[in-house]
Amino acid sequence: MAKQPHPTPMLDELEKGPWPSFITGLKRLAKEKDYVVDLLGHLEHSYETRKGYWKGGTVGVFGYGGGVIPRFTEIKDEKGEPRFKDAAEFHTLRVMPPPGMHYDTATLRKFCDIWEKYGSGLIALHGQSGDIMFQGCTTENVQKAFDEINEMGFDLGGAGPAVRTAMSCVGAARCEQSCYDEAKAHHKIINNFLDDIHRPALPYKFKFKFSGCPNDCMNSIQRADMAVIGTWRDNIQTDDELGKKWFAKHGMNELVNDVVAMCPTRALQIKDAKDVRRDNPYISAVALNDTQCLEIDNKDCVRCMHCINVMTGALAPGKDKGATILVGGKSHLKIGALMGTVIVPFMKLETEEDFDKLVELAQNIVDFFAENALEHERAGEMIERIGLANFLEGIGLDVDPNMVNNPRMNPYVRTDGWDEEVAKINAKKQAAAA
Amino acid sequence: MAKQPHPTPMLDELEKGPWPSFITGLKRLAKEKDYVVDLLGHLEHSYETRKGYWKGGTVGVFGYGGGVIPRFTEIKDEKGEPRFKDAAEFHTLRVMPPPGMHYDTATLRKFCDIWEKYGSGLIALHGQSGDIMFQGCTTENVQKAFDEINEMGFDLGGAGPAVRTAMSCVGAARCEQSCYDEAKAHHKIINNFLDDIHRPALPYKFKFKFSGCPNDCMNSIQRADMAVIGTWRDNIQTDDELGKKWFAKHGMNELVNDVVAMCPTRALQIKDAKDVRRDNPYISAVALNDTQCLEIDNKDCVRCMHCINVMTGALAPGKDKGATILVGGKSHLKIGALMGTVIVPFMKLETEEDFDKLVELAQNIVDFFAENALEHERAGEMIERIGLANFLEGIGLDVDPNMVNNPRMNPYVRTDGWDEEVAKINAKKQAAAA
Amino acid sequence: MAQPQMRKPVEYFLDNKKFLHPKFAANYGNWKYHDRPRPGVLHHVSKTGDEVWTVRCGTQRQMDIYTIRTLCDIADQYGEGYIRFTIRSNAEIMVSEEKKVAPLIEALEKAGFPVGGTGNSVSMVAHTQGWLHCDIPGTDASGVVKAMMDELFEEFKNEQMPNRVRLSTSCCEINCGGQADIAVVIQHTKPPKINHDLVANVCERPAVVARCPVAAIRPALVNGKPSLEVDEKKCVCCGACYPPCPPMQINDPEHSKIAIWVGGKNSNARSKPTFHKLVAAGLPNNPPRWPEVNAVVKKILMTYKEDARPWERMADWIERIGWPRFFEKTGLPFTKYMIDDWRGGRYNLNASTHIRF
Amino acid sequence: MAQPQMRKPVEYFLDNKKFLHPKFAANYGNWKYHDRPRPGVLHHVSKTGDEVWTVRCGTQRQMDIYTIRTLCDIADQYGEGYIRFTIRSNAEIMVSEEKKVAPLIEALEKAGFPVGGTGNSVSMVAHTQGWLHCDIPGTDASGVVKAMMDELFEEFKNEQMPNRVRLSTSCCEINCGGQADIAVVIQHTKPPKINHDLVANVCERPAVVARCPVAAIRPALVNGKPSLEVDEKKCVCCGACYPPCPPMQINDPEHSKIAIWVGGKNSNARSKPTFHKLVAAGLPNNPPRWPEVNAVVKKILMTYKEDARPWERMADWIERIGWPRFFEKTGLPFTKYMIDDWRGGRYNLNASTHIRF
Ligand code: SRM
Ligand code: SRM
Ligand code: SRM
Ligand code: SRM
Ligand code: SF4
Ligand code: SF4
Ligand code: SF4
Ligand code: SF4
Ligand code: SF4
Ligand code: SF4
Ligand code: SF4
Ligand code: SF4
Repeated sequence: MAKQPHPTPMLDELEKGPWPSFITGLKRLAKEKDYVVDLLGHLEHSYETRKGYWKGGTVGVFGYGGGVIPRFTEIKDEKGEPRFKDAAEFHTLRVMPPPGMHYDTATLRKFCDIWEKYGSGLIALHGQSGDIMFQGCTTENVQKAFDEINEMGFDLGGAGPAVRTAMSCVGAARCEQSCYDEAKAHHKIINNFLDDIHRPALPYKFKFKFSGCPNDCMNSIQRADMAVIGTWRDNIQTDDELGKKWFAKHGMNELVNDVVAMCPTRALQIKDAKDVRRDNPYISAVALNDTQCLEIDNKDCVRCMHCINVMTGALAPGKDKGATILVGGKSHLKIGALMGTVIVPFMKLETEEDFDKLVELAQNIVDFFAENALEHERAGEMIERIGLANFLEGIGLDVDPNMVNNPRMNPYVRTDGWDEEVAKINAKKQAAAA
Repeated sequence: MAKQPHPTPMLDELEKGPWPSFITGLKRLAKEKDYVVDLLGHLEHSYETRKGYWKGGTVGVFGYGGGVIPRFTEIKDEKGEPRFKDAAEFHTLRVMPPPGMHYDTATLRKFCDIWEKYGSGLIALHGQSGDIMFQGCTTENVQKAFDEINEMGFDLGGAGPAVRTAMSCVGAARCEQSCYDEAKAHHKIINNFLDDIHRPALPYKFKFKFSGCPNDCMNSIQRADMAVIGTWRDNIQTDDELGKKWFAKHGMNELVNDVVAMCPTRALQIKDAKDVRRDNPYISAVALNDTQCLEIDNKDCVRCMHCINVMTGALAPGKDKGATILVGGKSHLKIGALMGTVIVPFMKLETEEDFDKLVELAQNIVDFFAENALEHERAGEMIERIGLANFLEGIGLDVDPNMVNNPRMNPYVRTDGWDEEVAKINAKKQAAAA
Repeated sequence: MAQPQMRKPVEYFLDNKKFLHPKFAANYGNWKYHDRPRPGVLHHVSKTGDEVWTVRCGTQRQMDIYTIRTLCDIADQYGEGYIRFTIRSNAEIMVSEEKKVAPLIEALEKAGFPVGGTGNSVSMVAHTQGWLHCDIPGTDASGVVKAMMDELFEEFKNEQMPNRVRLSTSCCEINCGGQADIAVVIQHTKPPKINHDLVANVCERPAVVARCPVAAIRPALVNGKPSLEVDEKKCVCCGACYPPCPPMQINDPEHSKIAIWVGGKNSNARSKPTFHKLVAAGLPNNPPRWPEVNAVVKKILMTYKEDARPWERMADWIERIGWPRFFEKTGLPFTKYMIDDWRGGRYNLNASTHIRF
Repeated sequence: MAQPQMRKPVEYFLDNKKFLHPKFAANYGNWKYHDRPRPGVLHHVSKTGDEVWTVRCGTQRQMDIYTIRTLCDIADQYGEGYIRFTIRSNAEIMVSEEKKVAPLIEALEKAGFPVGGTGNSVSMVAHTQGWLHCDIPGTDASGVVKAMMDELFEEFKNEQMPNRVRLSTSCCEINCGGQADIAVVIQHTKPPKINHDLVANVCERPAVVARCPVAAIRPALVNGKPSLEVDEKKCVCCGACYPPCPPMQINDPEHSKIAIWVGGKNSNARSKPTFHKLVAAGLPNNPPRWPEVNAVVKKILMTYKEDARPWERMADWIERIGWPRFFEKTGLPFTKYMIDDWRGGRYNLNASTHIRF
């Protein structure tokens, strides 16, 4: 039994209503832990005064430079003593989850046991970067907790100017849209960067995210310095049986309004079966009934996923799968939020060598970032500063019109290397053709 | 008879081919004028050396500070004497044409006579800003030529940091798409700014252009500091007879592919006559035959003109006509080319008072520009620097969501005036409703 | 800190193989299609004919160990011992027989875990640390979210929206919560108040000066001590100076307001990804239940629900009807603050006569 | 200059009423529709039933008075005494009876004025001063255009393009010729060579420094005299410093090259207006007939002619097929110079996975 709870009239309001209440959870913990009794008092004080009262500091585990977010209370009495002294320290351990955030119950129970012993008992599943956040730990217990978690096979994630914890979608494990093995890419890349994760020494943070298809369930385009998003190069696959099933259920109006009319590039047309351009290698078609088909001009398709999403199974990504790589996504400090932009339109991700190439590319990018970014400058900001063409040159990638919405609209560029450039491009083309 | 021509082997090449040749024209002139003999020599020298050889200077007419573009040769011999001495001066008079560039032949003939007497005999109809360019005049003759042109009722246009010559489309004079009297607006505005045209004292040039509809045949959006582009607020007008005629000639495929599918906002649908939503006040429809109609949802229509262009007469701009005002179009110095952006989504242009309001708005804008722009800064650059909201406030216009593609995507704005702003907006709404 | 007897960490990022539900492992990369037999349930079919049902339920993200253990108990008793979490902190429990679905749902709901969040529902709000843990928060994201999800409970449990709805909530302008169909974010409205006594000791002044996006900060001597000065005319109250220099206090119980943003979209489906846009600001930061914020969020959601066509995300819908009509239909005022004047702001102005009247 | 005896100008901008063809005046603002009986002829019908035929013909823009008088003769003899000019320097002669059209056309063509330029043809190229008159030209726009129109003659006289085609040509990067479906513009490739002897006398140095878009110019003492210095690493060779400071010689017979831009569009039809984009550079400035430039322009035009759908302007067509295919089909190389790195350049990058393979 823990000590007497502080009155928390405001927080109590958050126990009302049907959605699971984190306050109710904290109160459950407070029954056993003075730590959480004071945490609730601390939080109630924030609610009353509408301000936060934690400050940072330096806390870590042996051998690592990051992975722990230290928090010390700023609610002090006249003598400068913490008013909620049992919650005077409230550090968080960021622990990397398995790719796709899969668990067996044994593992989760073990986490609970460790955190019951050393921490507040509060675990966030997960933080916005994907970490398991073990929240609320004293300086003293941080190392102990970590040691036990690490013994389980788990490791700390990133914090500060480091490579950060990555995220990958459920993907191949359960999703028919998956275009590459997200977990494998995630696993290989993170293992390659463990040193950069644990010993922050980059100009600023660097995040990887892995989505199996352009639906981008990991929001990687906007939140990852390097996003790996699955896609395909050949024709959309079709299944006539599922096509007919879909059509029987949904009918022509839904097909026209929800599918055909919503394709961003008008790649879809409804055709009589006999009119489908079977001789054109870029055409695929799925049967709707015995006489009608939905025809796809795959040269016009931009792999947006929409038609596949609506008619899952009847339509599916092609067979020649891989990923598009985008670089530079981030939040808005200090030039405005950035989306990642395409630096590799397509890369195969099948063989072990393919994945090694992905790791190599990532390493090149992080190396270039480490050398060229200013302090507290994200990869996207660096690229904005130096220009995408220079970045590509720096990491040894060829330019490609798929990297742009459109070519430049202003003449502010010095083109005296034009002939040389063109000669290089032609030489490469010839070499490729030979 | 003029003096012996210089050899012009390169220019001679431009006499070949079917398109009218300006070289042939110059040679015709050279038969009579030493001036043009030397001009041809001068130009041939440019062709040979691939360089221009004119420099500016100061030449003008009595009472005005601009309107003449002075040119002095830089092709000199060892003694510093002009090598083509009869063409040592080659000034241009910029003369404003009537709105819409209409002429009777008597006027054109009179121009020719004057220019035969005082100038080279070369007249450009017209310059890119719309001026009649009387090209090639000695310093001595500039005033004389101007006096005679001015006696005809014509006046010099702008040059330098001044209000410039404006342009208006053929519009109401011949075009069924015209949504306001372009010539009248053009006429009134220019007469209001004659002083600013003739005595350059602005931070930089300021151009007006007038297009009768969103087809913008004057390219005003991109080339005018203030563009007045016709539009309408109510429903697209329809004419069943012409609709049926169009359909009979073009058929369903063309209707679907060239009209319906090309509407940018999917405002068009083909409907059975009985299914047209006649009770909806924002719907208009044109008959295609006795049973089918093309239905327009005018709430979705963005007045792009496309369907009206294709089915001219069958479809036409609405009756509640007026203009959209955009500010800031210009070429790319020094921040990259700018399109004008909407500052008045709609303004009625019917009564004399309506036109006076347009002039007043223009005056406000030019005044604000004169006071706030930096030297050699165009209106568009000034707005980019100070922000559109501040510009609108400066000239006393209300903000409107039609002015943006979308609201801001970044939080870099200080919003402490929020409540006041909202109160103002609500007060105005109430006042308008009352 | 480093003591010789301390344990050396095992640096290794683990694989997920042993945590995969056996059906996931067996059909890895071999799925054919899925459907949703009811809200909260996904039914995936593999190319071999294998099937798996996933039941999704909401959680409070920041869970106490009792809650987690309850989830584990349910997963063991009614499921098959595996749990995964989604990017939105929903828990997913998988079963390989259809008949296990209903009892599993019942057990979850009885234990207080609402089943839903799939397909065209409103899923759990992605959110951030708030007063519970962050060093710079203006509000308590978890509290805002709890209050909001209470109101949107039925929308989580049902699939009645035109398309999926992604919400986020962030406790400062940094926006760790991310882009969303509707995002609730703190927006400070006054420049930081500087505690000059502390600057000299706590702040690396050149670093702070460099952080300001509008170069509003300059080093200054205040009362003879090295401190900082803010050009309040320039300052956009973003709070970027606060993390590197805590004496630059940006948080204010009164002036740290809440803003609402709409139309963020990360997926590439149909339209390209796009950022969310400002549609309301100046909302009071009103704990414990933030009713003003909830009212605006609900108004927007319900307008979308009524007006959008199937499969239109918030951004697609507004793109179709136009911003003027968005403001008309939601009754929100369009203010000058929404006109972008940041770098590249001109790309957000209407450089055309495309206008809906 | 102002001498007392000089004539005071009459400052007045004249109306167009008296210059209007009588049918224009009578039906002002009252037109109903038009059609094109053949290329080069517009037939407008007013709401009263009045009709007018307009015959359009090409000119060389910079016309000698004999050419203008010939036009007037034709307008008087075969037309009705009125001529108007289009924004593209085409002449238009109006008649109020259909039977006058054919003789008028015959007379024009006989006199060397090609009839055409209407509807989905290639109209006359909007162009600029060039060596004939400007003080800063890199080429002779009129010469380039003459050579180009010779090659496109049949495209002017016929209406065989998917939609109207607007070309422009500009003799320096300032681009007085404007945005166009295809624009031919000088692109300098070396920084200005400074004639230091002249700077002190001719240039207002602070003004020149201020003009440079990349702040590459700084004041400097050269040989003890005040002059200027260019940071050649920064300089983008735009030539903006040349007009205010002629000693900063940017024009070079060898290094002032020609670039080709496509997809500019001013009209609001279908898509919003958009700027033209760089698709080829480094073309030699090769008078008197610029064959290399013409080859590229024709290649683009013919690809468009073959591939675009009816009513697609150049920009609409490329938007549909995508830039990768534009480069593929035209055989033009996509180079790093086309990747925008100017302010706001990121808006031109592909921030999505929308890719055509
Ligand atoms: C804990 C977490 C929010 C949460 O409750 O989930 C969080 C919390 C903080 N973020 Fe974050 N960010 C968290 C995910 C994100 C994300 C989302 C993501 O990673 O996908 C973003 C947007 C993507 C991005 O990286 O840009 C994000 C963008 C930021 C930024 C803005 C960076 C920028 O370039 O604009 C900062 C500020 C900074 O780095 O200086 C920041 C800074 C912070 C700091 C360190 C505040 C600070 O500077 O003192 C916060 C520490 C809070 C704490 O007490 O734990 N956080 N932050 C998330 C990390 C949990 C985890 O490890 O799983
Ligand atoms: C003559 C003309 C080209 C032609 O052959 O038709 C022309 C010629 C010159 N233009 Fe232009 N511009 C001409 C129409 C334009 C247009 C088109 C328009 O007005 O619609 C533009 C684009 C729209 C705009 O205003 O931005 C244009 C954008 C410029 C610029 C770039 C301005 C900018 O802000 O980016 C300059 C440079 C400057 O002003 O410093 C310029 C400067 C010049 C100067 C004065 C060069 C200079 O700085 O010394 C040229 C004088 C040439 C001469 O010898 O006559 N000219 N100039 C056009 C004017 C004829 C007329 O009065 O009818
Ligand atoms: C489980 C999860 C991935 C994970 O590894 O955690 C997931 C799983 C699926 N997503 Fe997702 N998405 C998940 C987060 C996302 C996100 C990110 C987010 O929520 O922040 C996005 C991007 C949202 C955005 O644009 O900002 C996302 C955009 C999509 C889309 C595209 C939607 C659209 O039209 O824009 C689809 C396609 C669809 O809806 O059919 C999709 C489809 C799917 C499918 C149907 C894929 C499949 O065939 O299995 C999965 C079941 C979805 C369902 O809820 O009905 N998923 N999906 C995530 C569940 C989050 C949750 O608990 O609510
Ligand atoms: C005469 C002229 C106006 C003037 O006052 O001088 C004019 C006249 C007409 N234009 Fe235009 N346009 C004229 C320059 C323009 C320009 C500007 C330019 O050429 O630089 C544009 C903008 C081009 C751009 O986007 O950059 C222009 C964009 C249009 C459009 C929209 C085309 C599109 O689909 O994008 C239409 C609609 C159409 O084609 O039916 C149009 C339609 C018309 C119509 C059909 C209007 C009518 O009903 O009478 C006129 C006959 C056109 C024809 O040639 O068949 N006019 N028109 C100009 C003739 C120029 C020439 O000699 O070739
Ligand atoms: S990103 Fe694609 S592959 Fe991954 S879970 Fe989402 S829909 Fe499936
Ligand atoms: S995936 Fe391709 S065909 Fe399907 S809707 Fe998207 S762009 Fe169109
Ligand atoms: S801008 Fe419109 S009104 Fe003017 S001529 Fe062109 S089509 Fe006619
Ligand atoms: S004018 Fe209106 S209805 Fe017609 S195509 Fe344009 S947007 Fe569609
Ligand atoms: S949004 Fe701001 S206050 Fe909230 S967790 Fe992120 S950094 Fe902290
Ligand atoms: S709040 Fe933002 S804008 Fe203001 S001083 Fe701090 S960093 Fe600069
Ligand atoms: S484009 Fe350049 S060189 Fe040509 S007229 Fe205009 S300013 Fe002179
Ligand atoms: S050419 Fe352009 S970039 Fe180079 S110095 Fe001159 S103004 Fe600056």
